[in-house]
Amino acid sequence: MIEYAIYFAFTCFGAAILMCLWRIITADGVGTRVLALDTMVINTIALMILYGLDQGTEIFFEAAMIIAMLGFVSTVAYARFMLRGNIIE
Amino acid sequence: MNHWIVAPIVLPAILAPFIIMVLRYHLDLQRIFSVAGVVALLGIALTITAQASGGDIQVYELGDWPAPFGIVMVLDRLSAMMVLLTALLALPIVLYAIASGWDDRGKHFHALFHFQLMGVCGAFLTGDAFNLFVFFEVLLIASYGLMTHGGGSVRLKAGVQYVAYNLLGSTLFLFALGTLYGVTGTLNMADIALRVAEMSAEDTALLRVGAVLLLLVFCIKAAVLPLHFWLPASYANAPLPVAALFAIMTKVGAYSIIRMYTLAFGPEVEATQGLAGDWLQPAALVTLAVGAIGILGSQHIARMVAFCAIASMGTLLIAISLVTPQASAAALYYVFHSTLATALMFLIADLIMERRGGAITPMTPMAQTGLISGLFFVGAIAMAGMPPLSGFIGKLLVLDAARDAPGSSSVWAVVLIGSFVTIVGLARAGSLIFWKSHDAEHIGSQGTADEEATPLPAPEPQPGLAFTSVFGLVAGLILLTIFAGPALDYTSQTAEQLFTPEHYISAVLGGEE
Amino acid sequence: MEALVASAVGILTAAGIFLILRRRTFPVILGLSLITYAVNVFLFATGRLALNAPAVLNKYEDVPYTDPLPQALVLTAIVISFGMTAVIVMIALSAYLSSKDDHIDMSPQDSVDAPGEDA
Amino acid sequence: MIKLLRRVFPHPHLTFLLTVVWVLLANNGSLNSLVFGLILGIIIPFVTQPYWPDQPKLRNWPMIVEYLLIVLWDIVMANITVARIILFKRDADRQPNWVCIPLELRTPEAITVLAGTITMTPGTVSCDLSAQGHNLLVHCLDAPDPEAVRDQIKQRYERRLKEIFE
Amino acid sequence: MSLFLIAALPFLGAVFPALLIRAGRNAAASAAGLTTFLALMGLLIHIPAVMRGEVVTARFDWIPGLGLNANFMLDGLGFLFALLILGIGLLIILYARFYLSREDPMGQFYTYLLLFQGAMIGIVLSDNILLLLIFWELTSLSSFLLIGYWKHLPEGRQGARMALAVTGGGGLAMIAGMLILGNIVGSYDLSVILQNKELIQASPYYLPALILILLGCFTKSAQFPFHFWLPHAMAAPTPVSAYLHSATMVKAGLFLMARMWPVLSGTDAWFYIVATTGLVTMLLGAVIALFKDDLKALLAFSTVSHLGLITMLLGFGTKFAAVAAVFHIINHATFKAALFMTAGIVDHETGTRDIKRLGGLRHLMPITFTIGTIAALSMAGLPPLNGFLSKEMMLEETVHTTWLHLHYLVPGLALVAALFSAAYSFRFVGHVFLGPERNDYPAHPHDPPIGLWVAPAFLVVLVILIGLNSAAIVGPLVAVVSSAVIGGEKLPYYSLKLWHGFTPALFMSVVATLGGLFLLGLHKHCERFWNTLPRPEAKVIFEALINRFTQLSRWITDELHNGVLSRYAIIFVAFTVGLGYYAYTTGTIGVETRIPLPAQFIPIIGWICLVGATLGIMWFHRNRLLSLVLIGVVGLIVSVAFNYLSAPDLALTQISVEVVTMILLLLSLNFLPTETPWDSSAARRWRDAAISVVAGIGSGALIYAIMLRDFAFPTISDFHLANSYKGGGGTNVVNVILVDFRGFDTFGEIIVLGIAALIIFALTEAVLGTNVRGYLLNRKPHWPQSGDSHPLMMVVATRVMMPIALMVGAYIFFRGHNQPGGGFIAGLIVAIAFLMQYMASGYTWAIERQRFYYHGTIGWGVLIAAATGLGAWFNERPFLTSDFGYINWPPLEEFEWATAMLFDTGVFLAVLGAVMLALDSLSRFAWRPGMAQEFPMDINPLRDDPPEQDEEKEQA
Amino acid sequence: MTFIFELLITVFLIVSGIFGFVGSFGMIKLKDPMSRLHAPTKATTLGVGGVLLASICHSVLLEGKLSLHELLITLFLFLTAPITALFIAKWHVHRHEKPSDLPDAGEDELWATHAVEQVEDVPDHSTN
Ligand code: NA
Ligand code: NA
Repeated sequence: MIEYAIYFAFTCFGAAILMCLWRIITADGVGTRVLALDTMVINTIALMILYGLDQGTEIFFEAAMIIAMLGFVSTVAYARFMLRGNIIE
Repeated sequence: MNHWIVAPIVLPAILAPFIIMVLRYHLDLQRIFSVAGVVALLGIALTITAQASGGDIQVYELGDWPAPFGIVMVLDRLSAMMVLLTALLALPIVLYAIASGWDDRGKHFHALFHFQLMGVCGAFLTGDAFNLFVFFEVLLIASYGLMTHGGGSVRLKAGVQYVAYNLLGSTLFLFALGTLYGVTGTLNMADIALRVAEMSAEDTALLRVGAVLLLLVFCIKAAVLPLHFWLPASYANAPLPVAALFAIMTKVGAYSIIRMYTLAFGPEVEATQGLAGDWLQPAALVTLAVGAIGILGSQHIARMVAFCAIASMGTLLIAISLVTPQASAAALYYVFHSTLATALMFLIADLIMERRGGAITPMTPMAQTGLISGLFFVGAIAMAGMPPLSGFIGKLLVLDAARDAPGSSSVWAVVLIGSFVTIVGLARAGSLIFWKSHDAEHIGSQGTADEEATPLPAPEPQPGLAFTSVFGLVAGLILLTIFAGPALDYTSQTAEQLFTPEHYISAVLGGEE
Repeated sequence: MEALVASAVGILTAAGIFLILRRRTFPVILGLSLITYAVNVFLFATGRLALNAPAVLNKYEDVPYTDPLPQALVLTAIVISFGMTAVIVMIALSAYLSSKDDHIDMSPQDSVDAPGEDA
Repeated sequence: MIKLLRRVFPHPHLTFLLTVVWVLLANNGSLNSLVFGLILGIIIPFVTQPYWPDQPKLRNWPMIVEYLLIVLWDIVMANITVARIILFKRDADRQPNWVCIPLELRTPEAITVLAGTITMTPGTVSCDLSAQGHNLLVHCLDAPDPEAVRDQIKQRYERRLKEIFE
Repeated sequence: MSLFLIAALPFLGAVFPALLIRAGRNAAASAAGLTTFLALMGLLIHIPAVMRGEVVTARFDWIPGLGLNANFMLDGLGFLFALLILGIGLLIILYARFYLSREDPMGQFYTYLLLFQGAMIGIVLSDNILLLLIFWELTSLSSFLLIGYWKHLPEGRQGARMALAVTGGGGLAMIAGMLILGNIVGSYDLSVILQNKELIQASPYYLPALILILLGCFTKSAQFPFHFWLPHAMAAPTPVSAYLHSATMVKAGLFLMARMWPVLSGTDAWFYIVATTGLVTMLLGAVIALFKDDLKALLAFSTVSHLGLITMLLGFGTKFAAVAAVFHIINHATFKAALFMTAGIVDHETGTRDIKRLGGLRHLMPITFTIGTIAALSMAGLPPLNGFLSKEMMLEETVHTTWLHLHYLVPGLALVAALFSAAYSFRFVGHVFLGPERNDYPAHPHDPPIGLWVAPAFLVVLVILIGLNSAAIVGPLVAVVSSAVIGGEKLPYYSLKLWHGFTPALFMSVVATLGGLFLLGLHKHCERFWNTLPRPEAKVIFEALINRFTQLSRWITDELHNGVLSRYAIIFVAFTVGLGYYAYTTGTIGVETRIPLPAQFIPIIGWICLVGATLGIMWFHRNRLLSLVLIGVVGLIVSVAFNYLSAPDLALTQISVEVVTMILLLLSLNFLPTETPWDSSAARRWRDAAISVVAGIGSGALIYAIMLRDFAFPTISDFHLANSYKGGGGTNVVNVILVDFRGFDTFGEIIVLGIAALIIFALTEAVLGTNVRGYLLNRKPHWPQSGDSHPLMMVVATRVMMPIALMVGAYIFFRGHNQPGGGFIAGLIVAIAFLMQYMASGYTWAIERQRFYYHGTIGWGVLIAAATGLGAWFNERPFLTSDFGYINWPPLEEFEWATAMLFDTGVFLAVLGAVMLALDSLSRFAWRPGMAQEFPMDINPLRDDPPEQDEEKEQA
Repeated sequence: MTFIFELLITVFLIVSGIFGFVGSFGMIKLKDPMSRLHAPTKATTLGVGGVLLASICHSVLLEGKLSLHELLITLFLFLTAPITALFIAKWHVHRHEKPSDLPDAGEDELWATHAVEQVEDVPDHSTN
């Protein structure tokens, strides 16, 4: 039962990621692109956890955590660039 | 175990950070320590050369892990002599950089200088292919810093090209290493040699690709046509003392070619048949030709010297491409000459540029014009391979070694015509820079000889030391000429050692060959 | 799986080289980082691919391990190329600020002591 | 005694939090990880403390718990609402809207928590502060009645936060 | 005196003039003279031995490996030439002392002269052809300096370069010839080579060797068609012309032909090449000489002509001809040197060398007139002067020579040449000294001080004495020399008497003399006719050639290295792919031994994202920010892929590096244009795309082929897996490899990182030191900036996150040895944690709270790593040997310590310092005075208007 | 008993999957940038939260070992999502909204993003 649920979740998040990619490429403004990238990162984290759950392995945890932390940093950096041009001031 | 073997790497690796941390704000102390470091390196180099000249090959297993599983440094005649050459080159250059005040035109010159030395020595000593890559990167990134030392728009632009091109090269290096590892399952050079020799004839394609890619990487470093394009602009626009130091960098490429193609991919190994032989020699010939033409066609002295470097690499690689003990002996002798001569020319070019700019056109005479023109004449003789300096002997050795080789006639033709064009080019440059300037002067102030002329003042803080270091290089060339006999003996023995790779392999891997 | 990885390497290489062939510094730098990805994956893949076999020794049960060596090499490579990228970014930026021009090409006549040189 | 404790734990909350974080990271409650987490929990605040001057004193712990539970519940609800809007509501029928929320909160930490809460809860995103930080600009995904939204936020969250922080 | 010393003396002596010139011109001159004199004495000591026909030798093994040995030998031939070189050298030194003017740097002159002298001595004494080559090229170089001595004269510079090009080039040809010769014989020693006539002439390489060697000789001796450089070398000061271009250097070619005569001559090839060249040169030189108005030009071409004469004689290949050649060498040296000096005197005194402006000097300069006339008549070949004797012998020999069965060709042409040479000799006398005295000389001429005329006078005396009684004076010498030339064989019959009876030669001499006089009478008409002839000016042609070639090579060089990086890169890629393909196809590919893994759902998603993003970058690369975002996607996917493929360490590293790189790029993009303009044509882009695709296919195919095959041999990483725990004390094999098995790589790697940071710092300093600083302060942002640059909420969030981030860093670090992680990743995470503070609370505010200094951190990192390595030395282990163990402190469970952790600490510090220093430096570009902010948040209600109750609290 | 647990986990997974999908779908579907912002910040976050919860439950309830470290990831996401949203919103306000379009900012007159002295002759945002 859990297998199927996991596969369902796979599909959902996979589709989500593809939609994010689509948004990144086709968005009209860079803000939306950054938003899409951020969302993609979060979806990826979900996928990694799911896969770890599916395979019963722990090796995805650290990566997921680091990605969660750093994804934020890069998003902020992009945003600061768009707002101020200068990300460290 | 013999710790001397890693000393050439560890010394700069400790000295440079020390300079950065402790001496950051004290240029004088930096200079003292830097020179002391180079002298110490020279001492170490002499020691290990003495140890290696016995002919037995010593291995240093880093981390106490046996080859091929760990990284080993290998000390044989070749690596020893290359380290010695590096140290010999470094001393006059660091002195010149200090005397000319170049080291004060930007930050961290001495630290970068020693990191560069570390990279070069490491590349010469290591017995591990991937470690060779690492040391290539060390010496490269240090060279990036030195090349852009002091900034300036043109220099930086040249720097961008230089870095970009070499990053491509490093990438190729990784592709090559990946392929070799993916096939042989090892990274230790001796082990690679062993496994390549045992490679089954049914499965050679991937190995060959790896081998040829590796060769290409080394050819980039050695500035072999058509992979030499990184050189002219970067050498011509680098601080010229740095360019003088870079004379050893191209030799790292040449060294690696000799090393890998005598050790692992030798002509008798059928798995890698005809990878180097088929095209390396023609490429080397073209390199020499393009270099010579460049010398004649340059309008700027630094650029001209850069092409001198290319031309001499051409000659060197011709000798290497013959892949015979005699030719390799010639090549190794020529390595010494070409390194010192190229460095000498760069320093002279700096003396000139600092005084009157580098354009090869008449201008008002400069300070110490007589002395500098004399030095230029000597340097030009060395560069063009005219007697009596070592260049001529080196050229004779190469021609003599090519005598019975296939395509010897083309080699002779290119080498001789190449030197002819070089002579014409250098004579032209010299007479424009030094003689025609007097013409301009005569037109200006009626017939005053150069004693009474009022030349531009000498720019260096200590011209004395600057000239001393230049004379040091000249002396090196003269000694190389006078003691050509012993030198040739050493290189011949080195060549023999290279062409009996069994010793190397057994020394590295223990008796398992 | 192998096909995916190989094709990815190919595409990254192609894109990287294409960008390296542009005439401004920034795209060239992008191209270099792309080709760096390509070569890292390439080097990694020379250890052959394996799923759920990290080279972390398991004291309790006997499990398969992937080839750790290429991973170590790639790690080194990543770090080095990071340093290199940082440097070329810096040099490119300095070059642009010094000449207000981010063309990567030069002319053969360019020389450090040419008139108008600010060094 | 208290002095000594203060000396050892200058930042008790942080030390506790970090120890917990370490145990979570190590993912085992062994004595080793506890001790180690504690050590780090004591050291790290010394490094980070200069970056967090005048930390607010938290009072009223029950209120904190209550607040957390409410927020969690709202988040779930929020998502369901938003999901319905996104999936089934046509853009035409939707009335996105700006709302200005006058703030009584002064503490930056408090304002941050409020803004965060707003963003995570029903169809609202906190977008900006006013030039001196007395008002919060909120965007509503579908708000026919802005006032209602504002009052709900002030009642449901700001009141509690004021008790917690000020 | 040892031959070494004789050869060395001039070189040693060359030092003194340059040094002594401060002490005055006489000092310099006498130093030079003394040296030469000593050498000369040293030579004369050997007279007895030489006259006994012995060969004096001196041998030293210099480069045995090459066969290049410092072997010298002195036989008759060598002796004669050494005598000429040193003897005439001495006279020239004396002459030059008075000839050179105040402005001329005399020290240089004598130095160059002695260098040249040494080189010449070296040539004639060498017993090793490689050694000979060295001296040979040295003469070219030193003569280059001498000819260009008057730097300010364009003719001087051009003449010098031309001479160097021609003679030096010939020398290069000769190198090849000599190498072949040595190869045939198996030795480079002359004495050996000279024993192997049959061997050499039988060899198939004889002809190429001969031609190449002769090229050297002909260029040096100005034989047709290489004669053109000599007249232009006359731009040199007259002493130089007299020395190099009459007495010595131009004779070097003759010397070598004479030297090689025993082994090279006697073949048809030799005869037709050498004799014909000589004949043509002799004739041509003589004819041209007659119509030169410049005294020195006249003498120059007459020299060409006489060199041709001697060459021809050597070319005949008969012993008698050889004797005649030797004899004429001696005679020519005497009268020609005298003539040059005379010309010099005339020039010096009258201020012109133009014959048209001279004449009637016989009363004004009687001494000069006498000297000049005697020498000239000897040149004309009139008895009883020495020129007559050797010319007689020459004519005599031509009579017996047939050229392609033509009996009269050689003597006929020889006669014509002799006739012309008589004519120009008479002209030298007639048009300079005889005729009416003029009043328009540029200067007021009179006889020079004795110093100037004693040298030529001495030579003229020789001319007469040799003429009157040659047998007594030079007979023995000629004998010895000739026997040396013909290889020690028995000499032919010859006599050096004036009168041989009515021989054909005598008639020819008479005809020549009378014809010469007659021709001089018609000189005006002939000249008119001559000037109407089209004459190719060799110099012009040569200069044009050189310039054309220089232009060409400039074009080639600049076209090839046109500074366009993309071109370089395309060549690079194409060449690499091509050779790779070649290497692949020339090998054989083995069978696939591995089954591919199934491609699951998630990887396919990832692949689509990767490909999409990559193509997106290619397509949108002109939008720089967008391409950065897309690169972010690529990085994300790659790192997740690493994780998926069992490489967690890589995943962690990749993603952290990714973020830092992205921040670096954003920092720099703030100053760069955000758009890349179109600047390559569509065609170009398609070409680039094509090449890129090919390369992509190449790399992809290569890795695919590798992945589907097993290692050909067991991989060494099995050892790492086996020994990671028991040998390295860690279960994360990757990390153990990094810090232990291959710790040296990592050591180099952190150094690379450190250097990178240093470079960035140094460049920042350099660039901000220039006018760029001003530009940065005045530059406008890319677009309008928003307010509130440090939003309150961001600040608070980062404050909460920072300790946690540090905790994570610590966690990643400490587990690294046994679990994915390690010093490098930890370093990046910690750096990013601090970076968050920079971005949130502002650079200046954050930097004030910084507790560590980046340079120091880097330095400590490297030093700690190195120290860990060195520590091993103290317990007798190699660099970087690690150690580990377990600690058991109840109630704690036992835990591990490992020196590798210390090493990893070094890595951690180096990475942290490097990243921070890099980012810090880049941020300084944007820094401007106004930016220093005292508060972390732009908006903080608590600060701006604190709520009342707080104030109450404070009061309470 | 396990069945209940599995059911619970399954539900978590399915719900989170739906939310994850919705989050990104909203970004595609919704037209105006501000509304787009709502979808990912919430839906996606909860989606991941669900997955993490599922994972925790899985290890705790089924494997019977206490593994809560997924909480850390959740913590990060909940801490960062609002900030991300804030910045995107600020960007939008900065780029697309004039002060007049926004509700009155009370005594402070301006919203922080607009509160900046305008620099002259700065090129407008290039369209990226
Ligand atoms: Na590493
Ligand atoms: Na690591």
